[in-house]
Amino acid sequence: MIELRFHGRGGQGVATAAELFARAAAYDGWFVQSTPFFGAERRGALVVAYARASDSRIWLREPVYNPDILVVFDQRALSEESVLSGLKDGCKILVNSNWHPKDIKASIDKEVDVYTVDATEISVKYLGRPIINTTLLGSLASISKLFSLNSIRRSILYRFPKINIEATMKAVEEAANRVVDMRY
Amino acid sequence: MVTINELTDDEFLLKGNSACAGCGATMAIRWVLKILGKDTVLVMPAGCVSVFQGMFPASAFGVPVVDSSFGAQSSFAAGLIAAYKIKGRRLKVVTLAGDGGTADIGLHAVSAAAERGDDVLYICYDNEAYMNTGVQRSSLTPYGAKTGTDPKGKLEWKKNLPLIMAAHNVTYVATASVGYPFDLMRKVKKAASLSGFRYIHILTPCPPGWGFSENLTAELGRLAVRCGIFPLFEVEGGKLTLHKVGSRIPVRKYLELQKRFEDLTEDQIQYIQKRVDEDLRYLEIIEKVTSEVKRDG
Amino acid sequence: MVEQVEVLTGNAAAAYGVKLSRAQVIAAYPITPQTTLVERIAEFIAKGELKAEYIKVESEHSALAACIGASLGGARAFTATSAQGLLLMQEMLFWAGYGRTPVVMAVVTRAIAPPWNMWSEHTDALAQRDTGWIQIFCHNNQEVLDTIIQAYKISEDKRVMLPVMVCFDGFEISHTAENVLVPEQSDVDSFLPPYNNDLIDVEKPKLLWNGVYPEDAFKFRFIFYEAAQRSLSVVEEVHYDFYSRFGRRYGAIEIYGECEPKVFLVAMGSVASSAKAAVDVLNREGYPVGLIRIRLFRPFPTFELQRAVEGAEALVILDRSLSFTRGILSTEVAGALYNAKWRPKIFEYIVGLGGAVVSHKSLVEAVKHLLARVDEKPKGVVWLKSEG
Amino acid sequence: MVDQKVKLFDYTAYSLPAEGSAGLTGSWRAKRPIIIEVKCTKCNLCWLYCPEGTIIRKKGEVPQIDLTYCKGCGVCANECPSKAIVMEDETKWLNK
Repeated sequence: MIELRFHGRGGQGVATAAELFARAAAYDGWFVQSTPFFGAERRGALVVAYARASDSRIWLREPVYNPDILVVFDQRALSEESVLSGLKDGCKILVNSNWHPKDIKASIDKEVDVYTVDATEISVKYLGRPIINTTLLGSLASISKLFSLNSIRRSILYRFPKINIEATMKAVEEAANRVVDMRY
Repeated sequence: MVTINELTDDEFLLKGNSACAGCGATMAIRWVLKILGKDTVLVMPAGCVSVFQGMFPASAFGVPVVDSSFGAQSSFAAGLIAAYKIKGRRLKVVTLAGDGGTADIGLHAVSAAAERGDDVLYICYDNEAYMNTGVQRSSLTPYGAKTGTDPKGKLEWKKNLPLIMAAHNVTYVATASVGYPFDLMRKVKKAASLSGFRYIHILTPCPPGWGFSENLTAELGRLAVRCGIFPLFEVEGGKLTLHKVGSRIPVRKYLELQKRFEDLTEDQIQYIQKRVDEDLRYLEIIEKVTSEVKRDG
Repeated sequence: MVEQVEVLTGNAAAAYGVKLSRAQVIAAYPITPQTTLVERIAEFIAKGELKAEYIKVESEHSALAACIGASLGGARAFTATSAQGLLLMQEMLFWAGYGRTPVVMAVVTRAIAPPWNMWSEHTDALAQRDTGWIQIFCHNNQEVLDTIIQAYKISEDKRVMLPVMVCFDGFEISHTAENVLVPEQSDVDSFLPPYNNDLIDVEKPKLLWNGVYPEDAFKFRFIFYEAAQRSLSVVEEVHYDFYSRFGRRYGAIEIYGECEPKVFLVAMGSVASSAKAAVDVLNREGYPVGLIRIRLFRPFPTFELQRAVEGAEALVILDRSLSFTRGILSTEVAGALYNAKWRPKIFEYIVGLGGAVVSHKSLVEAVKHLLARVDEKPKGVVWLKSEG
Repeated sequence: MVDQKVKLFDYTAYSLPAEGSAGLTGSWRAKRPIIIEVKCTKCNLCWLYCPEGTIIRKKGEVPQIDLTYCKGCGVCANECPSKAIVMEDETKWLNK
């Protein structure tokens, strides 16, 4: 079972990202689970959401304590103690940032793989404003290999039938290609 | 207009029920049901009516009735209406409740029903206190009236529920009194012909509760209107129409027949007279204003 | 029979269940965490996917009152609520129960205030165990969808005619998205015939629920009692019928775990789900532990429970509820086993109140801790604190 | 109309229409109304105002008061425009 944790600010669509991920993974045959943290989601306040993908029915009813993949919508959130709690070696951390992943890894003392992508810049280019959650899914597809871009498309359309899917997918594809792995 | 000859001989509130002799509520309900006829289902909460409706296995009603808990009548009715709408069944749903059931414990639901514009005729038989439980004060008990819970007389003025209901911009609101049966039945007939939320507030004097001799029920129904303490009016399409009924009489003539007012001081009687005159003046102004403003209701 | 895979939250699964059951009158008042359920239904109606009347009532008391009215009018009625809303309904709960109106309600369980707390706890639903409603607890989203459909079939069965509460945990199920198979409407239609009710008939006018003298009242309560008794077998029948059509097996009780257990965890709802994860870990490490998941809480499946526990040394009851000094599930289990041939020791644990996490690791640790001392006498209620 | 003694114990409790649901009026009445036929103009207002609906209207004839259920309230007497109804003390008929 793969466990993911999504972190960001209220209003950035963190919970939606977890759901979109889960649906996309389900389309590609996984048993999935996605849960928004049930705090009062005020704009700007730090929020978290959880997701899981497994090859058998998932029984867990608890937060993701030790994520396999950490998705961080806002680089500044990394300074929050809760974001990096329960971090284990081998965890893949995807950060929406224009930094090189090496510079972010420097401040993390665990044997983790950090990836960055500037989802803000990509989404502004294609959608005219920062749409972090759908865009980041492209990068997530590349580093997790849990679901295809086509499944993301179906998942986004299911949730947002009236969305400009072409422009959205352009951002997703670019984010999939331009995600930077710290080892390179 | 409704005339006596056009009224059916059918009785939908059956004789030999357990209501008190001279009960104003049964008087009014009998007329209401004669006008509405058999294709009617009543939704009734706790109150006098849920007592004189009879004990199992007998029902004093010749129409289907659903007893609801106290205060939930409008919501039970809303469910019935929705069911009949979706199932395409044509049946008049009528809520029948007392003053307490409507103005106090059920106000939240009757207001919601009015705001939703439920297709229901709401009849409030107002005997001005919780009579079923032995005369306790309700918000529609008049100022100065003695009840079990206001042994020295109520200090607050009677809440004007008909105007509150009218403020919901519903299809039709009317007040009526057992003292004027033909006026009452005309209004019920009119309301039955309309759709949407219609509210008729009927003064139903209560011999034991008000303390008057049981042959004067209709008489008091008239005096209440003529002395101005219970004015008759209709509100339709946002327009209020007052009914003048013969010459005005002093409130004293009405109050002195009732034990519930026997402890009133002279000052209190003066206060009631002044307040009744002001309230009538207030209604006349509303009548004038609303007659100028055209609203399609 | 093609079932479409969806990823739905528990609330969305419930809404699909309502839609597939062709509910006709929905009356509901919003309350977290139930809101996205009734919103989804409103969306189905707005999009013409569900032909129903949605009554926007002004309180939960009225929500259920309206459902009772609708049911009398022959329409299939639905409502949903949580904690405070459920408490505000209590007068109407008895009314629907004793009045025998087959309403189905989703209870998205939530802790009762004060203090304000919107996370899950089972006390709200379990505190209504005497109101005449059949109560079924679900532990994942597929089960929620399936149980709503089954609930109408149980509720409207002439031998039963009792309302049904379909309970599932707020957030841990209601807001958690999972894979859900959505049955075809035509298959559900053949499983669940339309509902009607002819109590209100102008040709044979009846006065419903007027006063009854004591001796007659006693008899009417017995009639209710007989229906409540019959409902246990009807529930089994409906489960089997559902299984034969949709291939998913549900029972009043579910036994989970690979081996002949020496110790059973006993739990409901999302706590049972976490318990399954714990049992998986324990069984992998060779511990003879299983789970008895109580799904049908009212009528309480005494006989099935007595049979299920045979051979076990101890029961570890995980109560996400509190009745003064004990968990409510524990009192029911203890009562059900009192006269049983085989009576394992009972260890009562209070877990997850107020929405506290019931992590599978904490359950694994607790069971291991207990197994070492299973022959000691149980020392009363233990509060299980959950760490990561 | 339903026979008082027949109790229908259906799955939920309801009752059926019946006159005299509270039993016969019997001792309920202190006075009884008597119609002075000669004074009666057959306007039927007594029939209208009777809270009990226990006055039987007859086309063009003097109405008949069904004393089985009359509670002796006297509203009819009070409302009769030609004062054709008088309330007599019930004891007068006691020994009959």
